[in-house]
Amino acid sequence: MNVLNEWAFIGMFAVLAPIFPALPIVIAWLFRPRKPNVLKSSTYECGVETIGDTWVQFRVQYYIYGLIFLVFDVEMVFLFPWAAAYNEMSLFGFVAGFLFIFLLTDALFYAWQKNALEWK
Amino acid sequence: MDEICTGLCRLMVDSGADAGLAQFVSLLVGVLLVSGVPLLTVILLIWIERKVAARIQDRIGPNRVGPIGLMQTFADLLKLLGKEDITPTAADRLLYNVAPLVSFASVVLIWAVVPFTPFHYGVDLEIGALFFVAVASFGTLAIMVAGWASNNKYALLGAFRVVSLLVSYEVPLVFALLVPVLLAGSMSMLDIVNAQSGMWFVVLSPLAFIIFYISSQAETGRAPFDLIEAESELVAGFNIEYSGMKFGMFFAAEFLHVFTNGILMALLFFGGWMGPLYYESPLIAFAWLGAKGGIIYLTTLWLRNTVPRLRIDQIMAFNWKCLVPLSIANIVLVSLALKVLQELDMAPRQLIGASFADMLPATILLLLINGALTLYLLGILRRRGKDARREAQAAPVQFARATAATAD
Amino acid sequence: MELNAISIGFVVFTIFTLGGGIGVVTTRNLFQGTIWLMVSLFGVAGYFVLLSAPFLAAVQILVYIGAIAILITFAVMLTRSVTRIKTRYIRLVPSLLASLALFLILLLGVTMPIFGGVSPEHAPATVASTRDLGAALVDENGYVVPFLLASVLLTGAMIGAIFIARDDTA
Amino acid sequence: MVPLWMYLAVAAALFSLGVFGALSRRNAVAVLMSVELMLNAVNINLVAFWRYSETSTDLLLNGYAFTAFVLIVAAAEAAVGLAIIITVYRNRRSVIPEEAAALKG
Repeated sequence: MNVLNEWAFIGMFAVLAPIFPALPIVIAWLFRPRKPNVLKSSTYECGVETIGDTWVQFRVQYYIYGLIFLVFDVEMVFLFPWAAAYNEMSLFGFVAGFLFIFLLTDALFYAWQKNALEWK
Repeated sequence: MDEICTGLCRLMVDSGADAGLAQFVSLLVGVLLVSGVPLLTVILLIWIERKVAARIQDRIGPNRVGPIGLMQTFADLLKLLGKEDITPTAADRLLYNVAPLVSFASVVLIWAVVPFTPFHYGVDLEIGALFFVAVASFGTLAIMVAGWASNNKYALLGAFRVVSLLVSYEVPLVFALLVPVLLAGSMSMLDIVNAQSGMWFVVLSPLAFIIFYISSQAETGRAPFDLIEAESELVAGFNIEYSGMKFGMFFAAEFLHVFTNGILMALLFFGGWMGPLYYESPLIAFAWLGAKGGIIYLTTLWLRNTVPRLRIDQIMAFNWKCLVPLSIANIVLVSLALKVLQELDMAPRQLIGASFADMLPATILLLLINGALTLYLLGILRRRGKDARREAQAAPVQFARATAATAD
Repeated sequence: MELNAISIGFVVFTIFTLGGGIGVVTTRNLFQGTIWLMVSLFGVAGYFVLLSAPFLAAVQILVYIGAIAILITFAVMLTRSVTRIKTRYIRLVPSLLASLALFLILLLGVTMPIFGGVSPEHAPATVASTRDLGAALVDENGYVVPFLLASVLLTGAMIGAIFIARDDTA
Repeated sequence: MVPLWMYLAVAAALFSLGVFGALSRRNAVAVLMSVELMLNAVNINLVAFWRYSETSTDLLLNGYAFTAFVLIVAAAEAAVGLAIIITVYRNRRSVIPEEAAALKG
C-alpha cells in the first residue's frame, strides 16, 4: 500500500463514518411518530418561558482558557517532529527543544502569577 | 487488512473487472471490516456499562431481555426507533442535525489507525498518534455546534463549560502522548507498539500513563469530570434539546469513546498485543489487546461509579496548576534521562526490537525519576491540603463564603 | 487530468475550500461563518494530504478545528452585538472589483510557465518525512533560529493576549 | 497527477476571497476570519511549490517548515487579535473596526 492509498482508505473511512450513525437516524425518521405542536417544539428551559436571546454574555475566563490551550496546541506543531526525531538527534538539537519548552513554560508561569488560571 | 485488500483486488482484476473499480471495492471492504469492530463493540458496551454500574450500586441491572439481559441494547434500539424526534423551532436545523453525526464519526474514525494485531490493521499512518488527537478535535467542535444550534441557554452554557473542560484537558493529554512518541522515535502506532518489545512504556513512565488516564477520563466526560451531564446543575448539558435517536448517538459516541481510550492506552503504554504466545496466532494477539483494553475500560467504569463530581473551578485548577506542569516536568525529565543514558551507551538508541536486558538500566533510572517526581508532587499537595484545612478551622464562616464565591 | 483518487480528492477539496470561503465572506451569522471557515480549512488540510504533507494536514486540523474555531466561537459569544450592525458590508462594490482584479492577475500569473527549476507537471516520487522535519527544525544549519523565535513569539502572544483580555474589574 | 497551476489557481481564488472579506466586512471578527483565509491560501502555495520542486527529497524543507511557521503566526495573530476585539468591545460596545480609532498612531 503506498502513501496515497493509505489516505484513500482514511478518506473512504471519513466518508463512511458519518453514514453509520446516520442510518439509524434515517430509519427512525421513517418509523417515528410525527405530532409536533407549538409547546413541544418550544425551547426547553424547565418549563419557564424563554426570556430574551440565547446569546447571553459569557465570562472572559472561557476565552483565556481557550487562549492558553491554543498556545500549547500550536506548540505541538514543533514538539511532535522533535519527539519523532529524538533518537537520532544531536545534543545541540536536544537542548534547542528544551529551550523551546522552557520558554513556553514561562508563559504558563506568567498566567499563573497573574491569576489568569483562576476560575472567577 | 493489507493482504486481504490486495488479494481481493487481484482476484477482481483477474476475473476481468476494471482496475480502478477493483481498488475501490477492496478499499470499501477494508473500511467495513475495520469499522465493524467498533460498531459491534458499541452494542456490547452499552450492556456492559449498565451491568457494571448496576453491580457497583448493588442492583442487578438488565436481566429480562435475552440471557442475562444481553439483548437489552437491541430492545432499546427498537424503542428509540419509535421515539418522536423533536427539533425545536428555534434551532438551526442543519447544524442541529449534523452535530450528532460528527460526534459519533469522530470516535469511529480513530479506529482507522488502531492496529489489532501485528499484521491486521486499517492503515499504519506515519502520523498515527497525531491523527487520533486531530480527529478527536472534531468531537469537541461537534459539542460546541450542538450547544449553539439548539438555541437554548442551558445547552449553550453547558456546551461552553464542556468545551473549555475538553480543551483544557487536551493539553496534558497531548503532553503525555508525547512520551510514547519520544520513546519510540515515531508517531506510527505500529512502531510505538513494537518499541515496547523490551519494556512496556507504562513501566518506563508510569506518570505519563496516569496523566493520560486522568485526562482521557476528562475527555470522555466521565466522573469525576462529568460536567457534560451534570444533571443537577445544568439540566442535561449541551444535549438538552436532543431526543430520540440523535440523543442516542451522542450517548453511543460517549460509550465508544471510553472503550476506544482504553484500547489506545493499551497500545500506547501496555504493549498492545504483546504477551505470551502472541506471535503464535493473530487471534491470541488480538485477545491480548482486547483483554488489556477491556481491563482499563473496566477501571474507568469503576472510577465513574465511585467518585463524586468536582466543581468546575476545582477541575480547572487541578488541570492547569497540577496536571499541566506535571506533564511538562515529566516529558523534560524522561527525555533528559534517556538522552544521558544513550550518550553513555547504557540505553539502546532504537527501542524497536530492543530486549529486556538492553532496557534494564533505562527502566530503573526512569522509574526512580518518576517516583521522585510523584513524591515531590504528593508533598506539595499534602502541604496545600494542610494549609486549606487549617484555614477552614480558623475561620469556618469566611471559608464557606469564599468557597461559595468561587463556585460560579 | 485523468480520473483517479488524487483528482477526485482534488475536486472534492476544491469544493470544500472555495465553498467554505464563500460561506465565510457572505454569511450574516458569525457562528455559521466560523463553521464555514472550518469547512474551508478542512479542504486546505485535504490539499496538504494530496501534496504528501500529512503531518501538516493533521496539525492544520488540530490547530484550526481544535483550537482556533473554539477561540473564535468564544470571542463571538463574548462580543455579541451583531444585532447592532445593520449592513453586512461596507464599500461592497469597490472591494468586489479589487478582489476580482487581484484574482484575474494572480490567475494570469499562475498559468504562465515562468517557474525555473520547478517541474510543474510531475512532482518527485519520494518526499521527506516528519522525522526529517524534526531533525531539520533543531539542526544548527537548519531552522533552529526561527524555531526558537517561534517559541518567543508564542510566549509573547500569550502574555500579551492575557494582559489585554484579563478583566481586572471582576 | 494534478498539475501545479491548479493548486495555485485555487490558492489565488481563496486569497481573493479573503481580500474581499477583509475589505468589505463590517464586523472585526469576520475581518479576522478573512485574514485566516488569506494565510491559508499562502500555505497552499508554499506546500505546493515545495512538493513540485526538485528539492523536496533533501533536507531542504523550506516550504514545509515555512508552512509550520505560518501556522504559528496565524495562531498568535488570532489569539491577540481576538483579545483586542474583546477588550475594545468591553470598553466601547462595538466590534466595527472603523469605530475603534483608539489604536491609531
